[in-house]
Amino acid sequence: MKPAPFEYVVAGSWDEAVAALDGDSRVLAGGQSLVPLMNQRLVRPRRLVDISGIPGLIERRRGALRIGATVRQAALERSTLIAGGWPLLRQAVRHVGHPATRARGTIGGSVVHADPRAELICALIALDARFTLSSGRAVHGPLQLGPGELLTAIEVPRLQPFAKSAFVAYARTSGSFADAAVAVVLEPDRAADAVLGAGRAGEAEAAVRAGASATDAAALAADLVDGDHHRALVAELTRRALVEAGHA
Amino acid sequence: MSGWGDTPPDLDRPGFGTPPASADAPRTTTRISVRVNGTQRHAEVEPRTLLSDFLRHDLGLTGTKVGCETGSCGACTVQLDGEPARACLTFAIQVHEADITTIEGLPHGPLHAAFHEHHALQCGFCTAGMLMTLDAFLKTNPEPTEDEVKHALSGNLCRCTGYAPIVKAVLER
Amino acid sequence: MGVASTLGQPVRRREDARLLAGRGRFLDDIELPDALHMAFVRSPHPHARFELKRPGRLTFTAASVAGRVAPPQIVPPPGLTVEPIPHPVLADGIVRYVGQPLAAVVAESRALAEDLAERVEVEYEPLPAVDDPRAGETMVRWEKSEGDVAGAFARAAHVVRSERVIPRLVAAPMETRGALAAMEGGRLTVWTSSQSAHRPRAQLAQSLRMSEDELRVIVPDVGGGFGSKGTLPVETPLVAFAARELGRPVRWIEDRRENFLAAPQGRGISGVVELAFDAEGRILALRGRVLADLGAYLLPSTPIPPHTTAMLLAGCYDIPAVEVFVTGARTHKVPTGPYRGAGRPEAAYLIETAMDTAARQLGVDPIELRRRNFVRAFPHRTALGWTYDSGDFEACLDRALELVGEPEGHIGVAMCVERSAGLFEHASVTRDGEVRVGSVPAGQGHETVFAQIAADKLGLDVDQITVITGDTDEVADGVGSFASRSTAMGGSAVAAAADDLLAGGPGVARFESEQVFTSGAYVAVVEVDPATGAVRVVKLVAVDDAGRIINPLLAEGQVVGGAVQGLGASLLEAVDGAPATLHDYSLPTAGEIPAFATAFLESPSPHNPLGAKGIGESGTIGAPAAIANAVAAAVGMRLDPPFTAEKVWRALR
Amino acid sequence: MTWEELIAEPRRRDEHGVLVVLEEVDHDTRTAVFRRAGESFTVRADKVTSPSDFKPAPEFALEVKVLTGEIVDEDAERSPAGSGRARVVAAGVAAAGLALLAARRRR
Repeated sequence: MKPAPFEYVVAGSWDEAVAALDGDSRVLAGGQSLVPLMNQRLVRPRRLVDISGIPGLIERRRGALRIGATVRQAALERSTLIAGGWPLLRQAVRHVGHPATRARGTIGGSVVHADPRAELICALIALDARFTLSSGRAVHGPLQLGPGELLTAIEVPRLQPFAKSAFVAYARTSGSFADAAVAVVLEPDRAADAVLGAGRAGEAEAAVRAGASATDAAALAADLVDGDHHRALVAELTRRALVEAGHA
Repeated sequence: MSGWGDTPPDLDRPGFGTPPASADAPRTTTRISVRVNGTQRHAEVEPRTLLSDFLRHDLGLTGTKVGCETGSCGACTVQLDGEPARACLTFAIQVHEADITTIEGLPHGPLHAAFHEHHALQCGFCTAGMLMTLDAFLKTNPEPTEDEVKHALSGNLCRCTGYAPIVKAVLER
Repeated sequence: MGVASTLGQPVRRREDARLLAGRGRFLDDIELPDALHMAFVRSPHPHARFELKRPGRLTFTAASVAGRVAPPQIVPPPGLTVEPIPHPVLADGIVRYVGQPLAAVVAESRALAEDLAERVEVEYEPLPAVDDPRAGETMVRWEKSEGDVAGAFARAAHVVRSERVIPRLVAAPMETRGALAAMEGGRLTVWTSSQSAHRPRAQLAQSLRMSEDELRVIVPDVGGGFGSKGTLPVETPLVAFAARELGRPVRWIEDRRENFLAAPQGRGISGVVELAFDAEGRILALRGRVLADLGAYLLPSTPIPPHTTAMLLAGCYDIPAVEVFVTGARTHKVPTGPYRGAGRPEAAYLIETAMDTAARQLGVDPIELRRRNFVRAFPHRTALGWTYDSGDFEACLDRALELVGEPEGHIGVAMCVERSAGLFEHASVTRDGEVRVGSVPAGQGHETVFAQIAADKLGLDVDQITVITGDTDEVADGVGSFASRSTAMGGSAVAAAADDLLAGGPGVARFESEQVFTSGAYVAVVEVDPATGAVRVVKLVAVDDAGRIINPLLAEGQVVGGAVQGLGASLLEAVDGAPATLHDYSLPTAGEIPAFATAFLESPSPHNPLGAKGIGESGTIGAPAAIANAVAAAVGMRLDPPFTAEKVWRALR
Repeated sequence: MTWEELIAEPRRRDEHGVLVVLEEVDHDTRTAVFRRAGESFTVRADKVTSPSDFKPAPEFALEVKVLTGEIVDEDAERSPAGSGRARVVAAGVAAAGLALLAARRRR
């Protein structure tokens, strides 16, 4: 199918983008989730505001990471900065679609599209990421955009020395949406365990800090999801992620 | 709600019976200029014209194939400013001033020869997308392992070959 | 003369150069200036009464084409009882599956045609829908009985019963279907993405009440068919009709959504096999029941796969007495039709899983049980009535076991028997190497194989041969490419035409032959992750006996490609509801493929001069049954495909 | 060109019309990564290179340019799969030739 007609506006800056948005418009970033929906006419905005030309950078300053919303997923994947300092993001982004969709798809698009199967959100949550919005607001945790608000950047704090992380996913076929995934970050005095679509597993994190085995902690993470097979997947993936991150 | 904040629609819903919006946007065209396979091309496009349709029907470059229009099959993969991209998930209007390479502009090389040698194509419908994906992949990863090749190829569906000859062609090119 | 024969050699394909350069010419690559685009209004309901409120301009409806475009005739295999329920061109007041076309519109572009289609107002009154074929009315019936089945079961030392289900699948060729039609010099030319040119011409002539002379059908490059392009799309006669009515070319390119919803689907059967064994583990008799979910209407090819399933239920085993019933039921789903294997994978799955179940019940090694029951003398007329022309089943099995070595993981073995060829094919050959054949390629490599055969006969180099297919104005007659028939039938027709030329004739041949029977042994090695239930096929061994192999490189390509389609059917695929995108229906990717080991044994067929048999479907026949047996061995219980992680995990609980 | 000038222009098309995108800036080590025609180029603040010097034009019809900076082939360093590949370090005229060869090899 072909999309319904729409009006197209290029935004050169975040201010322009905010100004161009009205009640019946959509933001076009990488388009890898939006355009399939438009091609099926499941989404039919009257106006499309293209922000993909607004520069987005991967930056490190005083140890902290800042990723512009329009940074392509492929840029995350190949970034030496990220591979060195936040390898979890690199592991996670390799599960997002395929090389050609990662070359266009943006990290901001993934976060704001908010598909419960979005691997990047899972990894960002484990990394305690903070979302910077066009309104100047910064959000920690689940992102809810207000009217006329846009996600402009994501800030990820520096990891402690000797931090280890792992991202483990199960999908039916290579590159398809994951049925389950788990992101784990272990630092000397912090443990983070995020479950795809379900957020942080606080009890599992506490158990890890208290010295529980990977298997026991994993069982607690599984409590975040419904369905016995889904629970089994989350438990097993959490256990593997913990082991991969060095927790026995 | 405007912007990116909307809840994604139910992906399981069949794509029909969608009631048209009360009033669709007016249909306008815009002039774009784009370099395709080294040649500067100019055209009038509607915003909704997909890059895949633009290449195939406006420019007559039919080597790029369309298999799904949801970005799932990879048949329409081209290189946009040197990076692999799904032509069915890009609007032609977005590539104004860009540099595009399609299968017609990909010089014949060892990869083509290996595809021929190893019988890595049958109907040939997915082949352009395969080659465009692999060319981009091999630029930065010229000596991949078998698993890396499979991972790089997993976004390009083929129903004929069973992939094994394609993987072999890449490894033994 | 003096040019060495290339028969049996891995000649590289002559098709590749243009396809690798992006110079293939597929249906939608053909530009006709001034062409209108057709789009269809399709039912969102499985069953509903409907009323078209405001059809609008340039809209075709059942009423507007009544008496002018006829539905395709159903020509069932002999002996089948078939209810006259053809697929209407456009639904008239009632729709019976999701995706059924009920109106068509034309416009200057596809996007505009879709805009118009959306504006056609339809009022639906949903009706109860039959989803389960057990509740559907019977559209097709067939039965066969031979030998003393009741007596055999009465005196059997062991009776084994196996009840299995294969879900519906989609063929999903990378290129969807479609048609382009234009009036040219008073005649109607129709380009179609098809496995045949002459059959669509005959069907279009019947549908449009034209003589075949007034029609030209051209098949350009075809991006995969797998059986699904062996049936003329119900939309095609309407495209042709519109072009004739409007005096402008009309194009309909099926999109992926339409291909999922409205192209004929495959499989969709359940079956019961009962085997009576004597004390030594020899099969005395087989009872079979096959229930096929045929969907809402009968396409010309719809009754064929269940019949083939039933006829091949004895597999490669010598079974003296059989009793088989086939029921084809009507449901509110898109019609089924042949999909790669077309009844053969279903038969292999039913008999080969029953054999493993029997081995378990009898306490015999499954490989040993197979050896005790192999057909060993050829020709062999089965109790069901088909005659296996040649083969060596045990040699295939031995070779497969040799190739699998000492596997890590659980193994499953399956034998397969595949009917191929039959009917006739037409060819002509000229002195300067111009070959015309009725077989129409969809990626198999006809241009190369037919050139090899003609070059061998004429003493020419393969490169001196030109192969022309897929054009009813260029090729006098023909059947097409399905049932793995191109080499055995098309190739033999080429050989016969060349012989005719060499004997001083005009170089024309119509080659007829009985069916031939390919066979093979498949072994799958699988790993099951007990924590998640995920199944991985580690290795697939395929040993096929397809008679004489003309080009082993292309033959292996068919086997491996078919086996990966079979792998998808085993692990991933099932039509559940109405999938509309490749996100809703998983096809295998490069990431899921196993290691392959393939080999060929050659028991030449006595039915054609090449000794050739079909190889196009064996991978889809053997691999799923072998994978099913390997998964059963790993899980310790019998499951039906697809073997998803969740299903396997539950079985392990 | 100064470091500040270098990172001030994140998206530009060079004289061949090829898009050059600044992807990454490490303010801590004063290192920037650019992407051009499917390849990445790293520039360090102590030896700033103009993005127009990154690479031959796609057709390889380039005149050899004197590089004032250092181009490090990042993939060779970070990818385990790339371990078999030479680390291409180009400096000066001779090295530009090497980079050209490396680019050809990758085609």
